[in-house]
Amino acid sequence: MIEQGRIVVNKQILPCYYCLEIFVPQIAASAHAGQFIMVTPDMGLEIFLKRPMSLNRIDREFGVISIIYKIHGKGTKAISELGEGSEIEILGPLGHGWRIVNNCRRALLIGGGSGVASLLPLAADLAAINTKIDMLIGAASVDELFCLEEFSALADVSVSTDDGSFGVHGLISRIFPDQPKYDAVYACGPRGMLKAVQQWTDKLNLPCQLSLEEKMGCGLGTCMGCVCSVKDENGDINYRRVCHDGPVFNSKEVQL
Amino acid sequence: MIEQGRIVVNKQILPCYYCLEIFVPQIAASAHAGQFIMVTPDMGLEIFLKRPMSLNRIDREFGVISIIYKIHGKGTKAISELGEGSEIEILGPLGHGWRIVNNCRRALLIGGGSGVASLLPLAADLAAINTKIDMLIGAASVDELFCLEEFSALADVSVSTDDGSFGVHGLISRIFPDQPKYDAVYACGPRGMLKAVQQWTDKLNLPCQLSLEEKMGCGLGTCMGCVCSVKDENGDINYRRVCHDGPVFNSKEVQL
Amino acid sequence: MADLCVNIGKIALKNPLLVASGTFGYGREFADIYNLSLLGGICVKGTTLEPRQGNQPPRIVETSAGMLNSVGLQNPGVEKVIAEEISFLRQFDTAIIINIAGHSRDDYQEVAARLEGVPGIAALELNISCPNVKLGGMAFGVDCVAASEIVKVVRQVSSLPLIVKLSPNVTDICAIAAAVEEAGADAVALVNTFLGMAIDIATRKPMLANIMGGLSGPAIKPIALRMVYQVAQTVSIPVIGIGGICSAADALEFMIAGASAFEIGSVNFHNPLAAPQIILELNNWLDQNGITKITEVIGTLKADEYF
Amino acid sequence: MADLCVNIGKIALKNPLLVASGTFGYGREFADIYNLSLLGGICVKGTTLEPRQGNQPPRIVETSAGMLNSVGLQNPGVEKVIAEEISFLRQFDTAIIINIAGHSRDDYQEVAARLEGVPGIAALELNISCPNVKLGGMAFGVDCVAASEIVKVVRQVSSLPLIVKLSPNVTDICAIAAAVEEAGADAVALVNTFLGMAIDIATRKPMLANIMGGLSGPAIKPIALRMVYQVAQTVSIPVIGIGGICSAADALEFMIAGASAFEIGSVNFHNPLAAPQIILELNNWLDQNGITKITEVIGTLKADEYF
Ligand SMILES: Cc1cc2nc3c(=O)[nH]c(=O)nc-3n(C[C@H](O)[C@H](O)[C@H](O)COP(=O)(O)OP(=O)(O)OC[C@H]3O[C@@H](n4cnc5c(N)ncnc54)[C@H](O)[C@@H]3O)c2cc1C
Ligand SMILES: Cc1cc2nc3c(=O)[nH]c(=O)nc-3n(C[C@H](O)[C@H](O)[C@H](O)COP(=O)(O)OP(=O)(O)OC[C@H]3O[C@@H](n4cnc5c(N)ncnc54)[C@H](O)[C@@H]3O)c2cc1C
Ligand SMILES: Cc1cc2nc3c(=O)[nH]c(=O)nc-3n(C[C@H](O)[C@H](O)[C@H](O)COP(=O)(O)O)c2cc1C
Ligand SMILES: Cc1cc2nc3c(=O)[nH]c(=O)nc-3n(C[C@H](O)[C@H](O)[C@H](O)COP(=O)(O)O)c2cc1C
Ligand code: FES
Ligand code: FES
Repeated sequence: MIEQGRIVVNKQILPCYYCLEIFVPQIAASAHAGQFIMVTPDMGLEIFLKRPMSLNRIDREFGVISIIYKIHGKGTKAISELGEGSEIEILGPLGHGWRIVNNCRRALLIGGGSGVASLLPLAADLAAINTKIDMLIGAASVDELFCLEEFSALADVSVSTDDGSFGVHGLISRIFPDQPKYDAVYACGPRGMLKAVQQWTDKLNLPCQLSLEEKMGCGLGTCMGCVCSVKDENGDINYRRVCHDGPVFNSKEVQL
Repeated sequence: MIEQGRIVVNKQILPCYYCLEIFVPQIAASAHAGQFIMVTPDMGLEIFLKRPMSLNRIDREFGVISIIYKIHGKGTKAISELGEGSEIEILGPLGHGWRIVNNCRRALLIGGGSGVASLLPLAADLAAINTKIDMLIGAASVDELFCLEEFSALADVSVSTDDGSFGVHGLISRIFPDQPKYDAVYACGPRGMLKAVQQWTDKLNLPCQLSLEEKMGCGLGTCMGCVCSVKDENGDINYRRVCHDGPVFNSKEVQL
Repeated sequence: MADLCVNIGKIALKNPLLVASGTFGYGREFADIYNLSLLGGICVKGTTLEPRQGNQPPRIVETSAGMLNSVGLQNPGVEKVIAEEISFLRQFDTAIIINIAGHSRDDYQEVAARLEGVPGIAALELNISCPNVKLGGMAFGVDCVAASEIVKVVRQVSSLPLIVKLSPNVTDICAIAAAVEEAGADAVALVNTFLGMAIDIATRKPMLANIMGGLSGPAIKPIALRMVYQVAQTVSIPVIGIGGICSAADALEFMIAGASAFEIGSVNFHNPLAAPQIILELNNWLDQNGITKITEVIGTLKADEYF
Repeated sequence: MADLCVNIGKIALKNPLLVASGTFGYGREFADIYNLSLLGGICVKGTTLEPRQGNQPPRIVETSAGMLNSVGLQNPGVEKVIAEEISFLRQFDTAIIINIAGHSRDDYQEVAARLEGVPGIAALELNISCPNVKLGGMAFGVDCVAASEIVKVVRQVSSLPLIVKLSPNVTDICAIAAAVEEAGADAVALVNTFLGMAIDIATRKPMLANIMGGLSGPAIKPIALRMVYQVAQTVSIPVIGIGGICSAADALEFMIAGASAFEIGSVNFHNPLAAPQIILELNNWLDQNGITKITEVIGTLKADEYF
């Protein structure tokens, strides 16, 4: 759906990260953890495609959603300049989000970089059904760690940073748990991290869901622009749309 | 010259007109009446060409220039949204402005629409040498009349409006004076008005200068985009650049 | 309310707005956003004989006022399109145009043959911009003979109006248009995308896995409009204008240049409500200008009388 | 400080940035803004045998991320260019490239003959996109035979390096590039503008008095880059990339695709300081990436190894 929203908050929260909160009651009412929205910074036709952004907070009561974003190029730069109080058109909620598995007693959430954002509403949903949550967060440095408090209230959090400025020094794979007994593993982050998670969960035969990113044209499922390779029931590999069939895929099926 | 300026004022002064004041001390120091600047609303590459705007006020003391502009399309729309205090790149002063003829005792200034803007610094210059100024202003309606007070302090002003909402009802040619004894006539406005002025001054053999508008690429004289037809000394008609050889031309020479 | 009806030969459209192939899928996703019966017509995603996987991702890059795509005709194949998609689209009161593609003459003919007699199809749109395998990968659409042969073989098996969609990557688009008219096309649609590319300077890799892709969007509008103007003066069959249309004003430029209808493509991504908005704006513009029928606008460029 | 020197065959440039013909006049106006000796080179306005009035105004329209122009080669003629302009430009330490144009083979040859021996010229750039009067207005640049004949007749009278500037309005730009290489060109420069148009819907008149004009600016960059990539793989003479370059990143795309140098055109209007800024940015990029010579970047596209 397309909803004309109002920007409630648009502020820098860390040297590289911004938080955008938007009043879009209809989208908030129907959104689920792991879904995303398409955001248009209004710069005329120069920024021609909308930018996909994961939902970081879904506040159905107040009709507000939020995203956490990094300035990457001109689109996110323009989004960062949108004024609080101004109007913004939001397309969403889009895609198929995280699936809560039946009887989920223990879950492991693994987030890298901006991928951490989409795990927060999942953690909230899991906590609401009393799942015990372990959470691994990987970041380039302490300056790129966000939502730590929020996660800590819901999960047992471990952190790694590439530069050692917080938590364990090194890649997130260094903090993969030794005795992993989980009903579900959920991961979102850079492709390299997703590959490591996929290998690790494959080896241990842990059920795992991965949230992918791909360049998008429409975000709706019409343009066939955003595909990834997915193995179907017969073992055939087909291109599936990240925006429509994902962004969350079963780790056993998706080819990274 | 290119100067990084600061916006001092950017406000709506009439339903259709805005005033933009910019602190650009170097440009202000060297600008003359009848010259123009090129303004870039910073919208990335979507608004690709700079917009030409006549100088309406040149305040050398405070280093400020101003323009008065109408929202016409997306460029002027974007200019109207520039915030006070923000930076803006200005290219100027450009072109050859009004020429003050020797011993100018009586002058007639004729302005139509936004063309009125560029006559204000001319009136100031003429008043400074004690020229007696008559001024004719034509506008679509009273809602499009600006600088009336400023002109009235320097000149004897008559007004016509297309809809009769102020002054004489009808085209500005209806208020062309009957007994015209002028050392110089200066006119700026829509092409139709300039044609009427040209015919009238030709018939009466009054020396007249016309300020022209044309679509511009560079504003500098390099692209050959903005030409008009001008008759040279030998009677040959050549294309001359409005931005570089004009915008002010001798009415005897320019072909409208 | 102005009269927005136009005819593309035998095809009567309730308004001149068609959504362009490849930017609207088979309509399902947009049907959730607005009523598809608002549209003049829908050109479905390029459909081939067999299902097609398309190209390796990434397939999309944004460019200045435009985008590149190298989707490569991913589609479920004509049989599935007939069974699942056309039956879905039939419920809407709009012209359903099936865009077809192939790597050989026989491919086109066979797809058209399968579609013959399927209820609810208003026309076929022949996308002749695909690489011609027999001709060494050169597209059919850049060669007059190859282009007209496609039209002829399809004509043999199809009773539907044939719209030939032209590639702009040619020296002389009028020659191709004239050739397909001669071969029996009922209309031409132009333009398809311009072959382009983009490079990631950090990795020195192409931004598209396929290296090159098709450029669309407002960036190409001036070239597309020029081609439509030239072709409209060359052929006597109706011309459908395509390329960078984002507003009613853009659409009117194409109609004034000679297009009887127009397609909107990439703008559906920029603004998913573009189609209903443009139809509304068109109607308002006609009303404001006292024009009762949109057909009065077609081909009215005052090219001679400049001043 | 990285080494920005590049060679276009025999022409040594202090850096790969040239300003494109028609967007820089004869340098006088920009000389008031920055020191022209900063530039790798200057391609002057298209120069013809006789003075040329050019086309009727309006000649300029802005389009999405670009512009159309129909200046039509207004210039004072080769003799005045020699007497007044080249003598002015000689004072700067930069390569002066004279862009020449004509309506017939003889025109080109005669202009080149007049320029032979004039001191201070680094090369001739043959603009073969002009309408060929004998060929019925079709540009020389769209026909291999006509294009190579121009090169041959100019070669007969000129000892200067010859850069042939190619038109993008063709089906197969590689064929034209190969033909002019074969005919003796020392380098090719591409692309010139794309033929386009725009219409004022209020008056139903073309926005350009000439109806059609040339599209330039960032809008065309993806197509230009694709053509440069294709041509660089086809010919063995140096390729100069042109089309929508607005930043060092854009320029690097062209160099990675295979261009030895590049020209910036319309961006000189968008940002008159573009040239010195891009040179500075190029240097910074090379330094930041630990590349000591810009020549190491040329033609390094990793086209095969996608993932
Ligand atoms: C499902 C999904 C969810 C995402 N959620 C977040 C989030 O919560 N926070 C966040 O900071 N970022 C997120 N991203 C990445 C974000 O979309 C890109 O950083 C953003 O589009 C970059 O735009 P730009 O104009 O700043 O960069 P540019 O590089 O100028 O963008 C150019 C083009 O590339 C596309 N693009 C660039 N990077 C990516 C990318 N990583 N994924 C997809 N398209 C890309 C842009 O959308 C645009 O079309 C998500 C991406 C996807 C696909
Ligand atoms: C020397 C000169 C002085 C001017 N002074 C003033 C002034 O003081 N106040 C004022 O309101 N306007 C003035 N104009 C007109 C002003 O430049 C245009 O209204 C403005 O460029 C429109 O831009 P836009 O993006 O809003 O409109 P659009 O129609 O979107 O512009 C599209 C293109 O057309 C050009 N264009 C449109 N109208 C004109 C025009 N009348 N003249 C030249 N180019 C045009 C634009 O620059 C742009 O390149 C002047 C024009 C010239 C040539
Ligand atoms: C993602 C995408 C996929 C496309 N797929 C097809 C296709 O399958 N068949 C076809 O004829 N044209 C296809 N096109 C071309 C469009 O139908 C249209 O001709 C082109 O995009 C120009 O119009 P626009 O500038 O309005 O987008 C595709 C375009 C895009 C952007
Ligand atoms: C106003 C204008 C005038 C031009 N005149 C010439 C010319 O005289 N000779 C020529 O070879 N190219 C001419 N060109 C083409 C440019 O040199 C360049 O090839 C083209 O603009 C594409 O580059 P760009 O996108 O960087 O502008 C002209 C371009 C513009 C915009
Ligand atoms: S972005 Fe268009 S199908 Fe996914
Ligand atoms: S606008 Fe370029 S020469 Fe006048």
